[in-house]
Amino acid sequence: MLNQKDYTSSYTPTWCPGCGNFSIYPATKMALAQLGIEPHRVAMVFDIGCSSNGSNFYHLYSFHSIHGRALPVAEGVKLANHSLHVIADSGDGGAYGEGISHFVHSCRSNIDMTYLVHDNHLYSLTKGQASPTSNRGMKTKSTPYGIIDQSFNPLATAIINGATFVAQAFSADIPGMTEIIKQAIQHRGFAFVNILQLCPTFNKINTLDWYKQRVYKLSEAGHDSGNYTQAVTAATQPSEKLPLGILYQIHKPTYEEGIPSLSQMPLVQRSVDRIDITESLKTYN
Amino acid sequence: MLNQKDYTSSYTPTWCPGCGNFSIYPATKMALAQLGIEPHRVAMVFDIGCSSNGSNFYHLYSFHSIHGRALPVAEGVKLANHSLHVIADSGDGGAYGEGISHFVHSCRSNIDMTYLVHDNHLYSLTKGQASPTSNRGMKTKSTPYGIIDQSFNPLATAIINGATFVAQAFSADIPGMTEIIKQAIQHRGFAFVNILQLCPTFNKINTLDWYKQRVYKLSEAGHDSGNYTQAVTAATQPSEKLPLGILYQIHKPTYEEGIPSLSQMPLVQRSVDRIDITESLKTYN
Amino acid sequence: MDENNFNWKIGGEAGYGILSIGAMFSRAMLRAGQCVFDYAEYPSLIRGGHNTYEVSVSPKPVYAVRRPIHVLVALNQQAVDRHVDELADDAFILFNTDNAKVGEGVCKPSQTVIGIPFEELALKSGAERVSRNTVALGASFGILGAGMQLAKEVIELNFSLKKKDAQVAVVNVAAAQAGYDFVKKQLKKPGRYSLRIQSKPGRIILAGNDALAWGAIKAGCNFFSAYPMTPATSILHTFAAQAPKYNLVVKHTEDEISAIGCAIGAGYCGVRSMTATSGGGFALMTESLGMAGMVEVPVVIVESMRPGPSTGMPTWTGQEDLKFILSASQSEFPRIVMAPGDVEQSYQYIQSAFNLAEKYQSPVVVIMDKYISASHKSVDPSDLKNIKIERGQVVTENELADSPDYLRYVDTADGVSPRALPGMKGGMHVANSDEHNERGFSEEDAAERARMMDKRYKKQAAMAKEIPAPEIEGESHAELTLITWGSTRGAIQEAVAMLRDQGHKINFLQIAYVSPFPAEKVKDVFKHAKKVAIVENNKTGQLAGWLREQTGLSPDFKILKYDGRPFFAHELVATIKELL
Amino acid sequence: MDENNFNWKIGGEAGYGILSIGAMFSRAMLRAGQCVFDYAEYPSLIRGGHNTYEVSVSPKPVYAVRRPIHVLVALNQQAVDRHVDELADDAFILFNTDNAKVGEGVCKPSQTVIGIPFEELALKSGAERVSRNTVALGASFGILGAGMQLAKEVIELNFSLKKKDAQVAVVNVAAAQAGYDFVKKQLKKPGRYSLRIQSKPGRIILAGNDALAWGAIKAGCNFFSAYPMTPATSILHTFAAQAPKYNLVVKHTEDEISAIGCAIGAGYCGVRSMTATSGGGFALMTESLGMAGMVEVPVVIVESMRPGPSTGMPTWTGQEDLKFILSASQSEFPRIVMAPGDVEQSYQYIQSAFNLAEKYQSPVVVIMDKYISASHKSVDPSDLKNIKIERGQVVTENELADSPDYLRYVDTADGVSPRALPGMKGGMHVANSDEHNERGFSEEDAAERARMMDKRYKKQAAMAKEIPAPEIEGESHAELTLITWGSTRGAIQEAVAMLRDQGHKINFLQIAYVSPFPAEKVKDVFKHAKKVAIVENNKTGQLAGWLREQTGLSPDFKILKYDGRPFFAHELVATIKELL
Ligand SMILES: Cc1ncc(C[n+]2csc(CCOP(=O)(O)OP(=O)(O)O)c2C)c(N)n1
Ligand SMILES: Cc1ncc(C[n+]2csc(CCOP(=O)(O)OP(=O)(O)O)c2C)c(N)n1
Ligand code: SF4
Ligand code: SF4
Ligand SMILES: [Mg+2]
Ligand SMILES: [Mg+2]
Repeated sequence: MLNQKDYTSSYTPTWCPGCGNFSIYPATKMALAQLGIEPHRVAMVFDIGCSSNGSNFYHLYSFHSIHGRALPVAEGVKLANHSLHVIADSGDGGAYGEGISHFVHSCRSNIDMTYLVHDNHLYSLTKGQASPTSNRGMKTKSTPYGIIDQSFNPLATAIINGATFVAQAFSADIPGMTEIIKQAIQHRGFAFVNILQLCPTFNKINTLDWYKQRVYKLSEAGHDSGNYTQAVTAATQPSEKLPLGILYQIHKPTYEEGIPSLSQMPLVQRSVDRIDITESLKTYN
Repeated sequence: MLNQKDYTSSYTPTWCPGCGNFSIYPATKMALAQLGIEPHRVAMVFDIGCSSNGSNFYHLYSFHSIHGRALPVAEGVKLANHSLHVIADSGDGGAYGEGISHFVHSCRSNIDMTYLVHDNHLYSLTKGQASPTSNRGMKTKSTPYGIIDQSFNPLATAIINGATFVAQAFSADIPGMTEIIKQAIQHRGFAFVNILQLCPTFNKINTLDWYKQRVYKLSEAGHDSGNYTQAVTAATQPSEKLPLGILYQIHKPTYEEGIPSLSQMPLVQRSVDRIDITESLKTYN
Repeated sequence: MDENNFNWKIGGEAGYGILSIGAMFSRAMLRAGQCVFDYAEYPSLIRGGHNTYEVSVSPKPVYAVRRPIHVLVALNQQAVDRHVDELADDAFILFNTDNAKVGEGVCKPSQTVIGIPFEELALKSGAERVSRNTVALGASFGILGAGMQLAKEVIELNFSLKKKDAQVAVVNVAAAQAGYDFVKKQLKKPGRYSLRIQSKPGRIILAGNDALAWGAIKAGCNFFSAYPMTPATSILHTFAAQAPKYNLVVKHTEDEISAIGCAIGAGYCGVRSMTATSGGGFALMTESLGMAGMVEVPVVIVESMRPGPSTGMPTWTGQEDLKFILSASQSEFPRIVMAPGDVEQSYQYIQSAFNLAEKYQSPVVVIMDKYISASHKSVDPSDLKNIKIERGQVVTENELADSPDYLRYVDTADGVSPRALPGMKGGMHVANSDEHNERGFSEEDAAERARMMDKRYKKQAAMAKEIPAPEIEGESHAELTLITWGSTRGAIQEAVAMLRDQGHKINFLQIAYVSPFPAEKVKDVFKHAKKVAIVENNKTGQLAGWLREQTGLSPDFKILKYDGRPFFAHELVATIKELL
Repeated sequence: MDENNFNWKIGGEAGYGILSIGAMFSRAMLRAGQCVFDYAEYPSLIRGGHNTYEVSVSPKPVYAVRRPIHVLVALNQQAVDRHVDELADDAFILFNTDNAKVGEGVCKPSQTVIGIPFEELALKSGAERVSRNTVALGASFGILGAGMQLAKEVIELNFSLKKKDAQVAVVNVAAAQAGYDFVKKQLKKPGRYSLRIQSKPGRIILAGNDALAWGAIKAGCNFFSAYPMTPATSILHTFAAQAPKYNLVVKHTEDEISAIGCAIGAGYCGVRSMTATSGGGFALMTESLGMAGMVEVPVVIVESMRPGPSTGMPTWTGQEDLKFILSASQSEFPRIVMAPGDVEQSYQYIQSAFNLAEKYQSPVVVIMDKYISASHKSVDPSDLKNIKIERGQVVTENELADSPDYLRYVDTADGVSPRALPGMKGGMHVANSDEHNERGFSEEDAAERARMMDKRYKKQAAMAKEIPAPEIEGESHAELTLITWGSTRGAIQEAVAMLRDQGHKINFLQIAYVSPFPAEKVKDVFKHAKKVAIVENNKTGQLAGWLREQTGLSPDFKILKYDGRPFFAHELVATIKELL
């Protein structure tokens, strides 16, 4: 039986006391352990940010990439060796700011991977600037007079652009979060989990209390995650209502399944020796 | 009275015969003329692509920027001189591929400008590769065995992320398109028009006939563009139904209106001389 | 009589099918047993603007496009006006009487001017007006007096590749025949430039991008991610088309950042991966290039240059990105930069790029430009050298089981740390873009930091040892030594030969591996050279700058060109003669 | 007795408030009438890891952080262990008895070790455990024997700036007092390092980023768009905070590509615009940098460096991006690159950056690094030089009315073409990233292309003429001439002074305007120098490379450091003495 320790490196986590990452981290490890996925079968690609400092704390194939680019690297990993379980892991800044293009396009591709976004509504590693999901009006170091923009809607954007698993979790609810992450990992296709994450150090607005007044469980609200319209509706509510659970899940062929070259074996297993191009070259005559 | 010629440069358009750009171009000029906006009051920022070669054909403040980056440049223009009418103009590749991040974030900001996207479902200047809006299964030079990804949904993405004017036009319907562009220019806030554009040279799938079987006018379908749910529904139909007209329009403060420094005059009019920072420096004691 | 030795050119409006008919002519010449080099000019527009295609033909290898033009087909007035100065004194000019004229005194009396109603002939043959280009092909064959068989072959091949209806080929063959017959009738004396069909020696015709793509496939590169950008795009097309046959994964990504990110992800997993772009796209890749350097992931990046700055002249040629590539991305890390000089080198060096990338766990940038990427050259397949595949150091699961304390970034004598690939039991580690220790954990200690910088730079020393030094080519005891890089090689080869015929001894050094720089070899060349000139397709002399930085030496002359056109051999000859 | 002449350092865990208490100490010293230079080290983590803050204090200007440390406050065991080697023989060590100990023999008998229960004292004073840092501040004042008044002042100021409840300040003052009293009681003899409060000469204390931001505001820069990235972020914070007061538009964009795009759009409209980032963000800006070069738009880009490659060591310092910046973006275009060497220069040169950007319609890159960006230095406001604003050539609507055939890119003697700004009647044109003709239309003709390249490069010649040549500073007839750039200036100033005191004549050349390169001046310096050493905070000697490329010259020595730390003067002194 696998357990959390099997995924735990020797590097001591450096998050602040009370940081939501301290809950997402065990939840992710428990999900992997409960699914019986051995650490060396997992490639986890991180962004740059507080959350992504987690790259040091996991014991598995951990790739600490650059800000905003966890998804492209993860895609390359998946396509090169689709027998791996691939998890991309990012903060909201990396996911919806710097890297939003990859987010939208990964949804479209339905590539089989899990995308965990630690959404603390802030750029925390850089000490507290506005993120795309920060609420309108919020005062941050980069917006001391309040954010002008409407906040980005990751859930709805994912649903309407092809993600086949779209969920929201809350860092203060470890069991709920663990269950969602498990389902996301099990899902075949692009599984996106927006994790509402507490940042007690810099985010003094979206606190535990703030969330408690807003979150509700979809499972208790009779939500049908197979229903597109219900999913879009749940995702486009005003921010006084924050659904937790799986908003949307359908089954569609994955990106890898659309590539004939991957039908027999992972790309990395193909021999590079004795590739014969003679006949092809002859067509250039 | 202004007319098309006032916005026409001495450079002969180089689009292919039958190209939809040959319709979007006069429609845009007519819209400007009918609104009585003098050419020097218009800054139009282009991308790189067939459509954006139009930068040479307009007589106004034309900025031929780089691929995917029309919006950032246009935003800078608007914020520097918000007395100008600013139009950003891009192909679907530039708008939804290379530049999609700016698209989503400009919607959020509701900055007052018009965004015209020439959506020919293809990368045409580079001779025919898949674009984010190309239909699934389409065979292009970069996807000779068919596109795997679901196509990107620009209309819904704009609506759910804060654009206050979202419309779709069709290059083969010049009067309809002219009217929509006029309304887009008149709208205060981020006005986005996806223009379904014919590319007879490379796009042999999405032809005039193909579109004729799919387009319908929202105005004739009893659509209420002030209704968010109706708008989202219209935007998320299967691709057999292509709505034309204004999907969504609401009135919200613009980004510039949220900036106190712009309330009195355009930024460019502020004098840079005799700025006195003495008192501020003293606080560093 | 210049049998099988002539330069042909066709010019007309964009939309006239100049590029496709030019390629067909090239191919027909190849099939006639000749050597071929071609070069096309066209603006960054789909229609409008002026297009040309020229093909240099010879029984012996052609290394660059040659001038003057012996046979010009002018499908419109511009083609007459713009190219009349490029003609040989005894050239043939076939012009389009449907839309152009050749005024009096425009051509020399020694030149033969034939007016042809290209469009009328097309229509008469049952083809459409656009088949004027096929008429032109037939007319060209009429001049060359070699029968219509090969023209017919390439026309049929062309339409079958395009999956057109058989009838289309039939009417086009008829159109070509009409052109052929028309010229035959007009031609008073037999053409001075003629084609004699020789037995096919098995040559093929490849553009640099074709050769590079096939070299990569041959080398086992089965992952390719890219975003289209002229002049690199055709690599994407080739890979995409070959995907099922060669079990490739090809991804047209949403942007260049994703393209290189995917390639790095794949390279990290142990797959040979590549991306290709031009300068603007490369700019977007620079941040990730540094990630590959830091994380020590093998990846091959093709940068096919076009004139800039910025969007510049997308469909033209230049060698302006060298310095950018050499120092792209923040901070310092070793990288390999190579620039093939011709089709054969493109095929060969791309293979070595993969070996070097994997052996040194490093990004490798392969520099091309529009001229080498897009120009076709006939090659003998036996000149396409295959390089032994070397995959660098990768641990095995058994080794990992034996020594459980695996250190991904272990500090070794040559700086190379054996890789564990994702999926291997016992090889878990952090592949880290942060500065890290041997284990891969983020590390900020001063001594460890300096040690890891040193470890990475040890690889540079090792690379420098492995990379072959450039060799002097051409005459020994030369009056002048040219130093160059990339596609300029061809024009220099041609020029050196022309100057040899004129009694001048010139030799040259093509620096194919630009980084690490072969400083010792170059110093040695300077020591022995009478005079040195650097030849580059840019304004500021970028190789000259890099060379000076690396050696302190300056050439006696810089021969620079930055008008978007490649060097032509005859220009080089003229310039060099002024320097002698 | 070293009155008012000491180096103080505090160390502890991230989360202990080291950075905030260090800044308060700096400020208190400033208010005591002293000169100050400070320097903080902290990892790229919000918690965990080790943080330090050191402040060098003197009645005379301090140009860089000084060693050895005279007063060390060690809030945990690591702070003892790591910094004990940095201490003066007669140093004071205040360590935290709540979690650390100073073992026997760890300190020298000549050093004074005082154990303090920082946390206990905080709690006892009614504050929370986190106020251990305020206790430390009080304790430090106890050592310095200068009363508690200034400590109290800065504590109150700190909490009022943070808009904290008044009561918070009260308990913290009490905590500081407890620390003060505790030390006073322990101290057997009066401290060797003492502070005498002097009348305030009106000095202020600024980090390089502060000075740069205020210089920019003063110069009329009212548009700032950026994406946060250490160590450039505080410029964004300053601009954002000052927006309403100075009528600035400040946009935190979705990424760096948008940041520079916005700045270019604003610059095009005639607004003075700026963006700021570090190497990784700059990499993303490179494509747009070339656009600014081609379209000829003024824009100022601040690149504050940190050690790489890639993410590297985000909160540390280095000078590793010079070569990247010099040749960033495809192709070739003139650019101005400058690197201020201290706080005063940051304030001054940023102003000249705006003048140059507008006069030459060109991107200007201002290079900073973490050391200069984040270290605070006390300055005399009168040393903050204001530069006359020059806005470059802009046409007027009247002029446009008079000469209706406006040519945006008219080819002039110095390459500068007067701008028409959007909104001006009659000035419509294409601002074109394609190669273009004088009118701005896309152009691919060979001669026009070469002409426009030449036109742009004429601007480089003009820039080179305008840019001030660097000057030798320090002793004449020196035994050794140091050449450097950027923040290394400060350590060199200190080292030169120390060496002078030891009887050595050293001088130095700080190359502040790195591009266009002052080749003639540098050649001249080499000619007159006995020996030349280049001092740089990187591994490969980037300035040395650039200098050699530009002049062919190589220094006798390269003094390089690439461990993420700045040069310390005492290190430099030791290294230089080995070379003499
Ligand atoms: C290209 C680039 N730009 C900026 C940065 C600086 N940076 C590091 S983390 C970060 C944002 C962190 O926010 P988020 O992604 O939400 O992660 P969090 O720290 O909140 O977990 C930024 C802007 C960077 N590393 N690279
Ligand atoms: C950074 C960068 N990448 C790639 C290109 C090459 N490129 C030019 S236009 C274009 C796409 C054109 O497609 P679209 O935007 O849809 O415009 P269209 O030609 O269809 O009107 C591309 C990929 C470029 N100019 N810059
Ligand atoms: S700053 Fe916020 S997100 Fe970062 S570690 Fe601390 S609590 Fe967590
Ligand atoms: S290729 Fe297509 S989009 Fe481009 S000009 Fe021709 S028809 Fe228009
Ligand atoms: Mg965050
Ligand atoms: Mg398109």
